[in-house]
Amino acid sequence: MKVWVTMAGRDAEVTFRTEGGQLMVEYGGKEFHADVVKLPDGEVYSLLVNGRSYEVRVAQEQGALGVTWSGTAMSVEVKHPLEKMLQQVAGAKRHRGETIMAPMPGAVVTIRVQVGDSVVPGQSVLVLEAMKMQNELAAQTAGVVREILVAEKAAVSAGTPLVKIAPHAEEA
Amino acid sequence: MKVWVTMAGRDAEVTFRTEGGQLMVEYGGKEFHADVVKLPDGEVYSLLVNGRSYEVRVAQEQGALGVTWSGTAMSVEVKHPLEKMLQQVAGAKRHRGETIMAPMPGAVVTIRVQVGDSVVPGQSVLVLEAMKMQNELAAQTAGVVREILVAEKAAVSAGTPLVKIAPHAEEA
Amino acid sequence: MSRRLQRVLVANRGEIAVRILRTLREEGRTSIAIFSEPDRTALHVLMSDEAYPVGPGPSRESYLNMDKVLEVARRVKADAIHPGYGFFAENEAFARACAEAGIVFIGPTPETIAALGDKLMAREAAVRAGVPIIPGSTGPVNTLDEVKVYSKTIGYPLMLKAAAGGGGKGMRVVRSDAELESAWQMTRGEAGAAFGDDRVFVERYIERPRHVEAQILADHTGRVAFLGERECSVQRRHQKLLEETPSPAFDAKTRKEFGEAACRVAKEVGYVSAGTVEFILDEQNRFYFLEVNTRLQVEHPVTEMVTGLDLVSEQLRVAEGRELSFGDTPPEPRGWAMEARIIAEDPTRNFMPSAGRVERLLFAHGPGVRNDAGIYRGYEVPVFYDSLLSKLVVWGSDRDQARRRMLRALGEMVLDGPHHNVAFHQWLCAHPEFAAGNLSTRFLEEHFTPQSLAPSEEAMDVAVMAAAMHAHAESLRVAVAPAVVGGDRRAAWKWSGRARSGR
Amino acid sequence: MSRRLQRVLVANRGEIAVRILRTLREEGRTSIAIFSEPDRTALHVLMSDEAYPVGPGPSRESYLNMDKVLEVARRVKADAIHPGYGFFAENEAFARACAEAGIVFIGPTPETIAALGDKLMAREAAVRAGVPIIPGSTGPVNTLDEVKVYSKTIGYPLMLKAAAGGGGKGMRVVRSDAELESAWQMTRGEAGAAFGDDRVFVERYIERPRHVEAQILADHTGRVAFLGERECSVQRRHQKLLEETPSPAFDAKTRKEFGEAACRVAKEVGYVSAGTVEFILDEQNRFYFLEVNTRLQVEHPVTEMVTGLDLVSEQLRVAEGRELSFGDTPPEPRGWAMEARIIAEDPTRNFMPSAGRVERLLFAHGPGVRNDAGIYRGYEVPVFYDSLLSKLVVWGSDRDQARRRMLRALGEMVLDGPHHNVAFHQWLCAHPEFAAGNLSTRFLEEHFTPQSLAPSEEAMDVAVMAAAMHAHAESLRVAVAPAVVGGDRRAAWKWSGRARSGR
Repeated sequence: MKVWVTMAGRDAEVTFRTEGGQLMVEYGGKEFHADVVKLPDGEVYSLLVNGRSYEVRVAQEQGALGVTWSGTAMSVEVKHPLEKMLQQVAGAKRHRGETIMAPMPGAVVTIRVQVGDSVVPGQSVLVLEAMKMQNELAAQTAGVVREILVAEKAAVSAGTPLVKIAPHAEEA
Repeated sequence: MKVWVTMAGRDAEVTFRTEGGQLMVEYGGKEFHADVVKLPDGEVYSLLVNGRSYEVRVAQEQGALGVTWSGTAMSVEVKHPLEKMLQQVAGAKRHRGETIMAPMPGAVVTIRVQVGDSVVPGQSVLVLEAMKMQNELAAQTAGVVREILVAEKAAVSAGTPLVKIAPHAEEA
Repeated sequence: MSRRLQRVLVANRGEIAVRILRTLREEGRTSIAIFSEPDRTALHVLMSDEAYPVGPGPSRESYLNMDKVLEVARRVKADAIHPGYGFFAENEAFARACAEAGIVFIGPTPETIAALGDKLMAREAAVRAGVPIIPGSTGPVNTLDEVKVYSKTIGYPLMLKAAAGGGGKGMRVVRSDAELESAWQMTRGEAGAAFGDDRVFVERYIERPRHVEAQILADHTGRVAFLGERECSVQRRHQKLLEETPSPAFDAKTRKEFGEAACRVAKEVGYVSAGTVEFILDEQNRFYFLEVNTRLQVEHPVTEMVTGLDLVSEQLRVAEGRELSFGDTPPEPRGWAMEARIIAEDPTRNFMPSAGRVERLLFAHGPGVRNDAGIYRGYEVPVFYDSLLSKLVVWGSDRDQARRRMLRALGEMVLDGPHHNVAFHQWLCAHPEFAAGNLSTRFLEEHFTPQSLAPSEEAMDVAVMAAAMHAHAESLRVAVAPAVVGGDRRAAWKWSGRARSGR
Repeated sequence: MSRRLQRVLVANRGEIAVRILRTLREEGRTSIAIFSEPDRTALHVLMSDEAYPVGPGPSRESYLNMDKVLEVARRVKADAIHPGYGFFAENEAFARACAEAGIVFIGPTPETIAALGDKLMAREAAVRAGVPIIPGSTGPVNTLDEVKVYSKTIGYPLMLKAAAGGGGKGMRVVRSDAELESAWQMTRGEAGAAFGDDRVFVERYIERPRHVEAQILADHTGRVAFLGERECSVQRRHQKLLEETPSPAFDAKTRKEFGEAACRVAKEVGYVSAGTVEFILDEQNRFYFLEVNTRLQVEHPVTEMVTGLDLVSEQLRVAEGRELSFGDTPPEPRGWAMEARIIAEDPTRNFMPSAGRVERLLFAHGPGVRNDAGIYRGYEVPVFYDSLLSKLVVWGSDRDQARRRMLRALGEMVLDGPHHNVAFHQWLCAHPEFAAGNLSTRFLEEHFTPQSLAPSEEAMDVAVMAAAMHAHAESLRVAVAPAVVGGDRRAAWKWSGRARSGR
């Protein structure tokens, strides 16, 4: 069985097969003997990969798997054969803009953009005060501010949509 | 609302009512102001009883509630009004003998009784070897050995019935 | 003055409230917690002997509601109040109100709190005590000529500071005579425009200062003990992140002078109870008085680790009018201790604070490890308060053992749910400059970028494999139980018996 | 002999394997675990760098399968094996096989293990070293007249011991001349009948012995350090339950003589690595040599708490041919430490061992607390191995602070699932005789009954209220959602929103 994995912009193919009751994994041109057991404590696995011991948490997140190992959180997309095919058919039509949401409850202090403004990735669009700190919320993608959904001084809860950004293409 | 509670052979009546949005509990001739919240971590409650703070675990066990506080495990029976009435109707017909079960997986070393033997509470009926220790399993009630369900040297898993004891009355 | 303080109310929350409750419990004193509405299930409530509500979530309406807190303290007949840090810990009015209510405030006198709360008065006390302060003008400078005179005595680099500025604003570094005039004009002009106040001070500029502080403990006999220094240079925007004792910058001679200076300041103001005298160190490890914190510090455990003292217990003794437990000779510090503040924030996203439910929590254990936590598994981190979740404290026989033990302990700690800075501390403790003890308050600025926390090759390999196996297991599950596919995928996301046969 | 031991295999499981892994991690050594089938998800596997299977559950087929363990060690290129305690820790043949395989065995030489494993040889070594042993016949006594001679020199009470007896069998206490003859005849007769061997020894009988042991550490230079004593008198059927250091029975003079005696025994046999010389104390606190344990003890952490040493690290140094970290002057012990063994057993039911899943687990934290655990939440305690789950270790500046801290920490510990002895330790630490330091190996016999753990009035009140409220909440739930009544009641057993409005 094969799955396709995307992480930090890199694609990889992972192949599984069983050999004498053991799981063999092929990945990155190397082959590993792997033993995997789910622990009785949450979405956590114990992996023994060629004997090396890893305790890894795998949690379903929006559109990807959130993997945590040794304090480092990573995001991994896994595609099954069918999904992979569908994606190839669909082509590059992926950049759909973004909606910036409040990561936690707080109060909107400053809105740094106006509708129609162009933004670049990493540009701050809004300041949210939460947990006694002022937090800059930044765009992840390039685009144009299409809608501002809150006013300054508004109290918002976690997940409240704040600013919608459309890709440049749509605007043109 | 009233419930009847039995613990360590003592019966008690506990009455609940709300007063100004607060829960009042009457018990043992005293009245308490009680605040109770279930914690987000298992079957555990935080009780504030007249301000005193208790963290208590309440788990459903066979025929009773197992309550643990500060390392002490207790067994409490709670009856609702209807159950209480039914019990009063049913009268004293309660002693139904017992089945001694293996508390953990192990091997039967010695069976100390034979069918027909009289036993008294606390009397050892069987030796089970488990976790490198020989453990005497004792009868909880007085009665007569009715059935022996295992043989010596048998390996048993937790919960395996080992010896059945009938009350004396049944035998007479 | 020497009555037993049997019932002690802790006017705080989180890890410090839990910390104080522990000592109360050990000493057979009744511990009384207070809590805001969202804190009903907070750890300090669960661990107290008694707990009483004081109002809604926002601090102003609960933990900082003086009337309410005092009303509860009186009603439940508290003998004393321990304020922890923050909230009422350095509030003169609260300390005074306690005294008026006949309740012992565990800390210095209201007069001491007031005197040291005023930075100018504190600075004057240090000068009277013969303790060095950062060289500079003692008041605003009015003319360029005056500035020039100071530039001769102070030397370059120096700093022009707007009197009304603060937090990094209204400051300008000057590195030579040539820059002085224009810098003077610009700072004055900007100060006038920004703050409506164009008064400007002159001070020596320290390029890479270290933050080192002295733990002191004083009783009513006039005895002031110095319990060693703590180095807290690793900071971000004045928030300390990792503290240690002793300071790698000190030798025995500096330590002795430093301790004596701290004690002189404390004696000058008649200090009583536990306190911290903060200093900054310049590049030559000369120390200059900064201020006095009239309370227990967040980082007090490192001092406890090397001295074996319980500082809360000492505070209680002093509050009862008793002498310090060790008389005139404080225990000689042994070994090295470090504390990492485990904070709900995301270091890869500009340290943005985080909140949410603690889904899984495993603390580090074993030799030389202490945890001071305010959280438990399942606990929902509220958004109203500061984001310090826990303190991981380690002890080692020397700095390198402590540092390696900290790395080991950080690796053991599992905290799923809110974002946190465990990986940041791992980076920090593994950094060669940190390992070498080359610290300054600019450490993060000079060495840290979000890229510092990019996953290693090994981490990425592990993540890819784990994710692939998880998905592989799911596909086996789908093969076994195709009926579930249409349902709620997430709820059904369980490891199947079939998948395990892959072992 | 001084090569770096980079890859170290830990031939053990449970808390001691975890303990050793921690030091390996701190020192940058690769930690290699082994595991039996049911231990695939045990904590030591999860926390190791590498882990390899060695066979099925029963120890004989896995952890005690010498060929298998050595085969794995060779295959994964381990430089050394740390045996922990139990299993191969005092196995001469294993130590020898390691040497033959070119793998360093972390412990004393096979010759030392063999010499000290033979009780008679160990006793002779003690005698040669001028260390007192319990007065008695050095061999079997053949006639009543001989016994009478001994009775004069030893005095009463004395004990007649069948040479082939053990574990309390074949022993008889004699308190006067009048009892002597019949006791002699009966013991011989019984010994002959029970063991087919009627040889009998004579020994002084100690009514209320204390068990005190010396921690020693020796390197290849012939240096032997004494790291203080541990008192382990609180036992049940020779299983230690709570240990402490120092011993409340010792003054400085006794301690010095004791330490010197222990070191003389160690030097007599050319001891190397960490070891424990066990003694018993009579009612006058005179000590008598018992035996030497040639390994790390379960209770070694109390010594670490007061000395600041890492004994595993010292073992590794010695195994690498290096000298002890502290040279000729071991650190002066500071304060007092106690260890409570948290065991899966039910003290109210004759300490019957228990197993099962750990449903909820909260460790004690805060000042002066160390946990050495082999379990985690969700972990299924297997039935194959011993029932030690965790060790709760505390430090205090004196015995009373340590004891009160232990009580506080026991109160914090939550362990739902298997039966355990936390409540027993609470009883013990609160007992006035324990608090007074009046210990002997008969402490439990004299003071403990299952009734000792009967719930207090407060506990019963709390239980009644909690159970009633739980039921009350359920009845409200039923009122709110009657449709659920017919379903699986237990699964639906949840706190309803309505019930919360009772607040």
